[in-house]
Amino acid sequence: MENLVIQTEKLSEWVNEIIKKNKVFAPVKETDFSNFKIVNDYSEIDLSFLLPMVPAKKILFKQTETLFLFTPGSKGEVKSKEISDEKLVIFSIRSCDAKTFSILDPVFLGDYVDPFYKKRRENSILIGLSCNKPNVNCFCTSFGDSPASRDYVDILLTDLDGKYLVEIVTERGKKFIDDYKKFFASASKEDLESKEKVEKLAIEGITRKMKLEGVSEKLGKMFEHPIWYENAMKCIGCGTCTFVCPTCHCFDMQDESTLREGARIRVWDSCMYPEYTHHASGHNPRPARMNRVRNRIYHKFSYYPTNENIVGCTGCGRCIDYCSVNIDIIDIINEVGEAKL
Amino acid sequence: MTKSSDSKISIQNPYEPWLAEVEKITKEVGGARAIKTYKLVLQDEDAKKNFNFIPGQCVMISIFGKGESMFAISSSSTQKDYIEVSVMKHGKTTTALHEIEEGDIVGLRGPYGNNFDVKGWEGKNIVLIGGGIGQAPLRSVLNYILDNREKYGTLDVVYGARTSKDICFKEEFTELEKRDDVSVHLSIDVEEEGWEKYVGFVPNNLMEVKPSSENAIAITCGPPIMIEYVIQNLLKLGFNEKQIFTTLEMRMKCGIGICGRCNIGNLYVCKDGPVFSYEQLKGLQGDM
Amino acid sequence: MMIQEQKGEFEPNIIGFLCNWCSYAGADLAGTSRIQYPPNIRIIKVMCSGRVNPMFVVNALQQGADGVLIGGCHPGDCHYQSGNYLARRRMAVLKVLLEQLGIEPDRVKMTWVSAAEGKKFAQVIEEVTRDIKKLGPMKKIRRDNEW
Amino acid sequence: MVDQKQLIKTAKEIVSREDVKYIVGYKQGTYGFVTSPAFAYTPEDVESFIYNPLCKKNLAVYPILEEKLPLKRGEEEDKRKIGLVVKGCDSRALVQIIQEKGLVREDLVIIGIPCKGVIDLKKIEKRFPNQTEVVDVEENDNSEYIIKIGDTVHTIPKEELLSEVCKSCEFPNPPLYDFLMGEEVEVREKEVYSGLRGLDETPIEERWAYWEKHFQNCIRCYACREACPLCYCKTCMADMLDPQWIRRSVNLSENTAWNIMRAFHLAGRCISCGECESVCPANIPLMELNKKLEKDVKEMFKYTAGLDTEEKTLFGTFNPDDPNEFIM
Repeated sequence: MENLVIQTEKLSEWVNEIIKKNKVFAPVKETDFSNFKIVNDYSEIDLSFLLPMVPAKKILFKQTETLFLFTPGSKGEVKSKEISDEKLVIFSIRSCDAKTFSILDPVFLGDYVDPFYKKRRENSILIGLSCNKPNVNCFCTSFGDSPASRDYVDILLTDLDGKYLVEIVTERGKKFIDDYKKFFASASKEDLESKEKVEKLAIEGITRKMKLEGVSEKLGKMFEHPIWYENAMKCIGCGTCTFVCPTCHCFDMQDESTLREGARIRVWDSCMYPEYTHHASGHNPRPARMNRVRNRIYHKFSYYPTNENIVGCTGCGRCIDYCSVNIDIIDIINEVGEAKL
Repeated sequence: MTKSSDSKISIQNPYEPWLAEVEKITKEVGGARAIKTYKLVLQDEDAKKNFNFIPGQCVMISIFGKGESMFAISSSSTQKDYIEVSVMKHGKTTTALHEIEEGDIVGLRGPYGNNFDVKGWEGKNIVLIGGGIGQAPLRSVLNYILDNREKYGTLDVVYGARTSKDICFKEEFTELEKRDDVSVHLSIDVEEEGWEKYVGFVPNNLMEVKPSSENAIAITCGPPIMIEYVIQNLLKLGFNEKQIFTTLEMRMKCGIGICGRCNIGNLYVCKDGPVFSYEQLKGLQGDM
Repeated sequence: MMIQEQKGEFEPNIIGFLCNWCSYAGADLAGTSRIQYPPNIRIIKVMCSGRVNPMFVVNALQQGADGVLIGGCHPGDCHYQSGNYLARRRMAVLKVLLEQLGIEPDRVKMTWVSAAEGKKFAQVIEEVTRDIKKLGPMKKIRRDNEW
Repeated sequence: MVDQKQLIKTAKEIVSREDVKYIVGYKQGTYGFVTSPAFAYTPEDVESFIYNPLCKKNLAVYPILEEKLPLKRGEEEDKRKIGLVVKGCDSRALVQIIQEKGLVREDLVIIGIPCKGVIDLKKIEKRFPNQTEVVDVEENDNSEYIIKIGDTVHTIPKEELLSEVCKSCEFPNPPLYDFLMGEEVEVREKEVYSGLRGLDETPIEERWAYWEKHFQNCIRCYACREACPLCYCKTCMADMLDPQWIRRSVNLSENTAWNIMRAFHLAGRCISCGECESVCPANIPLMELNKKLEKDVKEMFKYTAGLDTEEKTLFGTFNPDDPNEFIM
């Protein structure tokens, strides 16, 4: 659409201007990592970390969400939960995290529409930031994406050392940026070329590759393959991989109440816990770690492609980064690809 | 409460239940694994008018403050004013359900899932094979067929429970046995004084009954191990894969295919199930 | 349910877990002897002070208590031989943990009151109420119950 | 330095035994500095075993993770032993579990490693970011780590990369083992755990501010619980529904309650392996809670966890002369 530039020193002014009208989520430095938080001033933002610990899915699909309110007991009443209409801006979202939403859309906006996700999706502007320096376990290129991809965001920023290239990708992005015209100048041809250079360098920085050809079909024939036992033996079932995964969307629903009032809430859950599928009768369809590890991989690389025609993984590499026993999804999928049947 | 009523999906918040009054509670079985049947009437008139289901479908019932669980509807869809569910006391929500009284309010949302193709089966002979609380979804089919008796062929009901005290819907079975257009074959697992009918497991009783597979549909529901053996025996009796149906259960939370836990392979039991033909089941790769 | 914080002086909510055999009987005696003590304590009877799971204390603090008192039999007098000794160990450790977290350990109090010590019971309650009043309301880990 | 050849030889002998199911050791990870637990069922599998200062993972979790699934008809329970490679702290974890009757000594074959301390993965990854190629690390006699990356050899003082818990470790030698790899290491006077230094001077309000910040980041993934060899309850109190001890919603109040519960349940049981802290995705300094309890329990009750399989547990016993000052 339109390409603009903003000087780096102007960036803070622009963002502070955005903060005045919108609820802005941006990476904020915690002890040794960053996390998406609501920011009230540009100075709170820290762009030095590549990926925040918890992916941006937590903004549209909150870890704890109130579904509705009720009066507890046997004479119960129900009260709807109002969904806030505020405008959201997710600032400095990486392309892998932005892709999350195109993977989660069929889930939350499918046969049954999740009103919470829908409202926030409609109300949010994604301002992306190209990765100049990918991490060890980044592998978005394996899905044909790029660390400077314009595909999933409304506006894409690219750090060109001294200034940022601002690419406007969608109509919504254009409408959004129109309010802030004064901060930008038009981008020159050189700017676009430097972006290409940045992108090329970043792509070269991605050293790990997941080979995906035919994996989905092959998984269909590998349900009982020993590879699942081998990997599950290591697994300690901590569930961190699912919490930091941008596409994991499983949740638990629970009633919380005092004596007088209460609410049904939903919280993120993890398929790596045995309680997740445990029936009240005592039967558990996924009793062993093997079943659970297999289900996680199958959900992303077999069930998602079958149901929604998209691989349920964005290549952010968080599950590899945070796994304490080195269960490496790239290795597993590559092994699947190489396995002889 | 406002709920738009044109279709099941367009309701504003799919997690928010309607209120339903418990009009009648029938004690089916006592003891530690007690079973009660609840007659529920939706309070919202619009919701009540638009609540349409087909046997085999399920509803989510909540006790506010305790939790929510999925139950098969055990009444027939020919009955429009209320729905019935039969619940065995087992976990947190069902225990809470067993403590409520007539006139109390519960939350209800649904109907969810697919259904038995009762329309498509018209003209066929029907064999229902149930065990324990597994009779609940079958009761819905049974009553539907009884209400449209002339449209179907022969009707065999095979049912078994652990002891004679554990038999669900006992009075209804007694009534049923009096009819000449239904053959009822009851069984209990272990011998008991005063029991003159079959003693043994349901799959064995089925082999005694030997229903003909010709132009027939067999529907089974019960404990997983029973389903497994019933299907084996049905195949022995000449039923093919397309003639055998069962309904499955899984731990569920949302009921609408989002929360992710009830999948068998790529299918969600809540949305794509709970009714599966043996043909589908055989092709399914997943943890059950 | 809970005493509301009134405009004037802060009135703490204190939860007391009292053992059936000694402290509760002591409280009873204080009542029947018409000894006055502050109304801030809400008593929950437990069979033994050893029954008090540290999570009882944490849950009480979460749900609006400003202080928690655990009452048991005097050492050696426990109806179950050693429940109070075990409780003492646990509470000592819990207090250390709370202190490390920056939650005033003085919010958790423990006392031995026998069935004959109605007067002591009243004194203890007075003392506890005074101490907790000084600490002010416990807001650190309170549930907000806003859904 | 542990002799890798000796380790492999011993492990091969063990895994060849009829009565051993498998042996758990370490192998090279798939990238950078990570190592991975390795399960060897045959002597050939043992070939991949390594041991270097990057082998931090506490393998004592694995025997308790062993699943006892319902047996199929005609199937017999596999009662063979499990072999384990353990460091000082890992071995203490086993002692503690055996003491609590969570494991049976006879079910284990233990290869003990006298440990000179292990590297904190977060520290080394910060020092050498974006390391994809697998790296070999050794320790020399000068308390330095020799790190070979490509053709470059880095020599780094041990102090800079050593895990915080190792700096104050009092028991580097495994108290329980069947085979010991090499000589026991000498135990010198240890410094106080760094997280506790200056604690007494920190005002209580500041302490809470510190923990508040950390607990707000907790995502309640319970990785701390699952990684801990001593968190092996069949049903964790956090997972119970009736009564529900802590709500599942993620907020400061419930997160704090969870962390109090976790820390309390490890009082007198924690053996300071630091697993909880190193797996925490939110970097919550959990060892500052565990270490404080360890220290105070030792002072108050003269009790140290994980040294003697016959000893009674901290909360299962008492002494009439226990501290009494706080009783009103």
